[in-house]
Amino acid sequence: MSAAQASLKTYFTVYALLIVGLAATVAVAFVHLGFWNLPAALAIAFFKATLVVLIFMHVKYSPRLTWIVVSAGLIWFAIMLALTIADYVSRSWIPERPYSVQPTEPQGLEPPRSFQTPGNKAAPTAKAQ
Amino acid sequence: MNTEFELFPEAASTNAPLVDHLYLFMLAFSCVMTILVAFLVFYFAIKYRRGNNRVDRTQTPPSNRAELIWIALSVPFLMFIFVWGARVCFALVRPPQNAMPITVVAKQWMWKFQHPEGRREIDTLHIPINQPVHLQMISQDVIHSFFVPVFRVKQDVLPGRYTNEWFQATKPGEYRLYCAEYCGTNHSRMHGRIIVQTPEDFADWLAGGTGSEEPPEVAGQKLFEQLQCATCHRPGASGAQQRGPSLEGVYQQPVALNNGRTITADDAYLRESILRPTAKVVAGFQPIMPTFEGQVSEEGVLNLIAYIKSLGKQGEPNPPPSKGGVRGGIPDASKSKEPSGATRSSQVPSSDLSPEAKGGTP
Amino acid sequence: MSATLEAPAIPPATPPTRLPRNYLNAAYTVRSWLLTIDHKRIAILYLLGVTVFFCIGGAAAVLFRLELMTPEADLVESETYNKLFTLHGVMMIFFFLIPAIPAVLGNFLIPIMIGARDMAFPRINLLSWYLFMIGGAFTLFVTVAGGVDTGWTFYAPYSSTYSNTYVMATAVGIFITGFSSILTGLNFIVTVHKMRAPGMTWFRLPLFIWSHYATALIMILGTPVVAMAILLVALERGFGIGIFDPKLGGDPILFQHLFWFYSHPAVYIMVLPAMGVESELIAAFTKNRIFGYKFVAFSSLAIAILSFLVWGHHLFVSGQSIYAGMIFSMLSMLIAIPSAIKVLNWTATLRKGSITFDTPLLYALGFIGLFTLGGLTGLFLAAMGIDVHVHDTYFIVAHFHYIMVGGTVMAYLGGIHFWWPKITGRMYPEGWARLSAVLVFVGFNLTFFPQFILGYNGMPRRYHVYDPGFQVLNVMSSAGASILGIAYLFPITYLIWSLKYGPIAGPNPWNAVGLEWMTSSPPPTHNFAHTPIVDFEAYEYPSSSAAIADTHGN
Amino acid sequence: MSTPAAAPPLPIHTAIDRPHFALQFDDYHQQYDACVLGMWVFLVTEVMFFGAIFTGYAVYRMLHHDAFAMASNELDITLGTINTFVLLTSSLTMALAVRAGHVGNSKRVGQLIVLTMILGATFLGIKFFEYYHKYEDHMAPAFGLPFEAPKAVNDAGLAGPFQLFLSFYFGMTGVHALHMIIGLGLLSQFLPRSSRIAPAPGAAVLSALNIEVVGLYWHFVDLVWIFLFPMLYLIDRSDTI
Repeated sequence: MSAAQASLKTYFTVYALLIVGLAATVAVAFVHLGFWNLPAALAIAFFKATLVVLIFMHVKYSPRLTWIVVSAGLIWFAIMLALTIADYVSRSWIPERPYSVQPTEPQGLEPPRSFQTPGNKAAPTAKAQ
Repeated sequence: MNTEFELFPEAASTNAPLVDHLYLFMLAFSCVMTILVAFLVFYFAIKYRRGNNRVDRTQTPPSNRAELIWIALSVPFLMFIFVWGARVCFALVRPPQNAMPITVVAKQWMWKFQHPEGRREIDTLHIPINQPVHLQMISQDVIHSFFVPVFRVKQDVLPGRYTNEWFQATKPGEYRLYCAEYCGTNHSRMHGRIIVQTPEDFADWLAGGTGSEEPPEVAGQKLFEQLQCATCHRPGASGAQQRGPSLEGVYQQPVALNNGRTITADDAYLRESILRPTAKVVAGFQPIMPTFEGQVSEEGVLNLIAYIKSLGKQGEPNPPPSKGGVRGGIPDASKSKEPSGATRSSQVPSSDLSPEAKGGTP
Repeated sequence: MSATLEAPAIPPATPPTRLPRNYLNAAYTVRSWLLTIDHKRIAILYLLGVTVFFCIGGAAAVLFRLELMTPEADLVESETYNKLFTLHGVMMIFFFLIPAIPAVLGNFLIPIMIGARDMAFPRINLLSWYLFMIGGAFTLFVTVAGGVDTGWTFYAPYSSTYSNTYVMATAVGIFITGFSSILTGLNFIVTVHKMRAPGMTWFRLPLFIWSHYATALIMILGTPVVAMAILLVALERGFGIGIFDPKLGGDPILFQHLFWFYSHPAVYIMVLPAMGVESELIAAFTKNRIFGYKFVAFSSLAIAILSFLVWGHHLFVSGQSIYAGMIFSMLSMLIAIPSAIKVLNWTATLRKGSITFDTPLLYALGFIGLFTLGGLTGLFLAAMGIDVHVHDTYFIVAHFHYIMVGGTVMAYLGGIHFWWPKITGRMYPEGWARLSAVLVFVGFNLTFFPQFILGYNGMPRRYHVYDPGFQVLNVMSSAGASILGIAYLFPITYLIWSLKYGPIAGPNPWNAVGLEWMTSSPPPTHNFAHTPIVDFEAYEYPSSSAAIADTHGN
Repeated sequence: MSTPAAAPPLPIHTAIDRPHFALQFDDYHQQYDACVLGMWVFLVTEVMFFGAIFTGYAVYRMLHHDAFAMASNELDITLGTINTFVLLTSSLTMALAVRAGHVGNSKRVGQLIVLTMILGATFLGIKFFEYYHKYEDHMAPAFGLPFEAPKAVNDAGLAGPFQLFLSFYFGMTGVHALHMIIGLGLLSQFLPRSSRIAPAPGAAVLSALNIEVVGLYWHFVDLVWIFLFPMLYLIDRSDTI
């Protein structure tokens, strides 16, 4: 129960900060930061979001349980995002040859012919028996 | 074709024993645990049944020693299984250097194979014994999955992206190939046969082909000329009028891009640069290459890539094809002129052009 | 269990002195049932719905088990076979396993067990039932109209572009039922936090409540993601907005990520409530304090949290990168520990108890054995090396049936028998019940153990036509399925029979400890005459508590 | 019943001797706490609901960065900024309405709720104007409408990912607009009714609770837009100056 009410002044200062945040995020978009455009936009959005959550939604004055619920939502979204992106990022890493698990060369039978990719013009000729 | 009842599947590839050892170890561990739990349950149930009051039921104060010991024991054991399983999976994923590349195109309810010598097959695959085989697979419609139980290998075949799989057969014979990922009405009829032969039989079979199928790089070269790719990618040309990067020996080499990143040019990059050219433009070139999406079929793209691979620098063969994956988007060479439909020569094998291209305006 | 629909399940006019004034005979009008906000009546409504859907799913299973007796396709065509296993999957998972224990036993017992008069939001509870039935109606319409053949997983390119069956209607049905699950979860969380009787601290809560609280967490955090994934497939299919379409540069594996982000925690939505019932049954019939109460309680929470980190083990061979696969494989190994602790503690609870072998305990002991087997085979699948070979084969089918049928359904039947006197005020026939318990156990093992062998031999899943070499094991499995099918009919018949002829059970027929046994059975509309003050520990059984009272220090 | 700890004092002005509360609760505080917790748990499900489509968007933005940048520049940034401004203002008026509800000044609550609804309606108006604008330019990738990406995109062969971006644009802003419409529906219960109907006993107390709960929902919808706006509209505008 949000017993303590934020004063009117706080509401209007938060509103002003939100408008400043809006102006900032639009301005930053026009500056070419290359890779850093996304983190900047996210940082401003998070700043505005924490303002709305803490003051407008009274989480600042709410019991500890509300804090846990809010952070649980954030953490679970982060889990989904992080582990999904982890797959897409690491798809192009090619695993190195595991040193110990060599395919056993079968003894007795004829060694595998060294098969070059079609790069060299000579088509791989079967060994003349 | 397994027609008779078996309790344990045949193992016919070099990787099969690795998987089987891990499986038998886990089987043994599970039997021990199940017997332990079952014995405890029956023992306590009978000993402490209500009727039996000759047994002492004084409670000992609760201590969580048992659980802590249990956790302390199970964490290292579980990590041991994880590492063993990961090592086996590494072996299953990384093809050896000298693998024979075979391209697989999966279509709703059939498998189409193409050997490096050009021989094409449907639903059956002939491979020599003791020869590592590297399959480069793509699907034309839904997700399928190339599953050969006796080789203990399985890999989904995706539309729009190459996936790789390799195995090395150790026993001649005829083995079952299944589609493991549900793909529609005849999913259960999309099976095939892997015929493992001795090198001599394989060579005879290879020679016995109708001979009309030329190797993919020759078909690729024809398609390359017919689509006038050479106007921009003129071999050996350089200087001002060079509108597209030269393709000699580009395969598996690092390529610098105009957005500052460098990437190795593998199959996925080459395929994407043919179908979506300006996704990743090479540094110093303009994104003016038109897309060939819809004009070239999957086989056509595979042949073009085979041709580009064959353009290795004189003398020094290209390194082997490696496992491609979804690239972060690299543009390729650009091309000035739109190929006009009229100049299409007729000798290109019809399967290389996608149906739309043949059937009229794409 | 499922009385005829028009007359609500109200016992006939036995002498009023026998059955006290309770929530069942408080009102008889249809309106009092269809617009009820009493959590106990909503539980009965859920019981009817869940049983109807179980029978439909079970019928589909029997049909395709008959088909699989022979390698060739001779009973049904391929399309029909694909529609049958999809119907079995969708019905059993979304309309039986997920709602069964939480919505029937959970709805009925959670307010009574914590000493509250009702759920925190009774009207939302009724809305949850209506959403469940509307979703079910959609799926029944699809079944009648022509069926859907994408499998319960709806993988992207096939479900969004290539399948020409009723995918859209099924997607809407599951989307609506998803919200029924979300609202139930929401109700449980708020009720457990805010509605406990004075003196009912968190560590005096029965373990039934702990496991349903953990299940509610998963319902809240997971279900919206599958609702969005299925909405995206519906958008792509219905309105042509290409999202998973490879031609546009979309990636079908993204659907698998979003789908399995929910669907793996969903298997813990199905099994965690069963673990809660299991703890209650073991405690009640061994008259013994649960061994390591805090460990069992916190392992429910650990399972709920860890279940969101492991979904990638469904994608080991789907083109997911091997490094992401390694992360998921390691985390999948860790999630085995809380389940192992629970099994260890249940077995340890048997020690020094005084055990009576009533039907609920037969189901409970069956649960321990089959859940152990199911859990251990899960370790096979977490190891990447083996999963490459056994993915999408009958090994996987056997694994999840051992957990779902061997675990959840056994615990559900055990729970229904254990709380039947509390729900209806009447006892079930003990003899028939024990026979059906043994039959279920035998039929189950005969059905699903051969499938482990089939799986490692390489018989793929969802195969209508298979190689002759697999026929022997398939015939064994089909034989087991027929025993299991009959064994499930026993409880439905004798429980309905007990409504009329069952002996009147007093408030505490099992003399078990717990707030639900301190009120009359069936309980009055507001559960307790006056709200109870809780001053006893979770499972303080007299025979063991005397010796322990001093050492426990309270 | 929450453990009988010292219950925080009621807001002074709304202390009515017998506050009207639902039967299953024991007192007003328990109902208040339960309803606020219930709404917060519901908002977590909404976070995961929007989170799923944000994850999809993030993955595709990583895979097709250039195409998404080109497509994002097709969106009208001025209308987007005005829309964000409108929504932030509606968030302020909603917060003031909740505060007025607690103070018990129901006339002021009615005015502020009307203001919030007007701002919400303006937001939807601007949004549908943007949709219509896209429909006119043949850039609405739905219902089989004719879809032609601009010449530069087509030449570059990026028409696929371009359409993918617009699919996400319509998908995400469409679901957000739907939540706005539901929000407007919830707000309509606080519109000042004609004075003839006497308010039920304790109605003022209950309406304070309802406003708080609807306020939480409205602020959440605003939160989603705070993230949606930069993600969709402002990918990389540096080359358009």
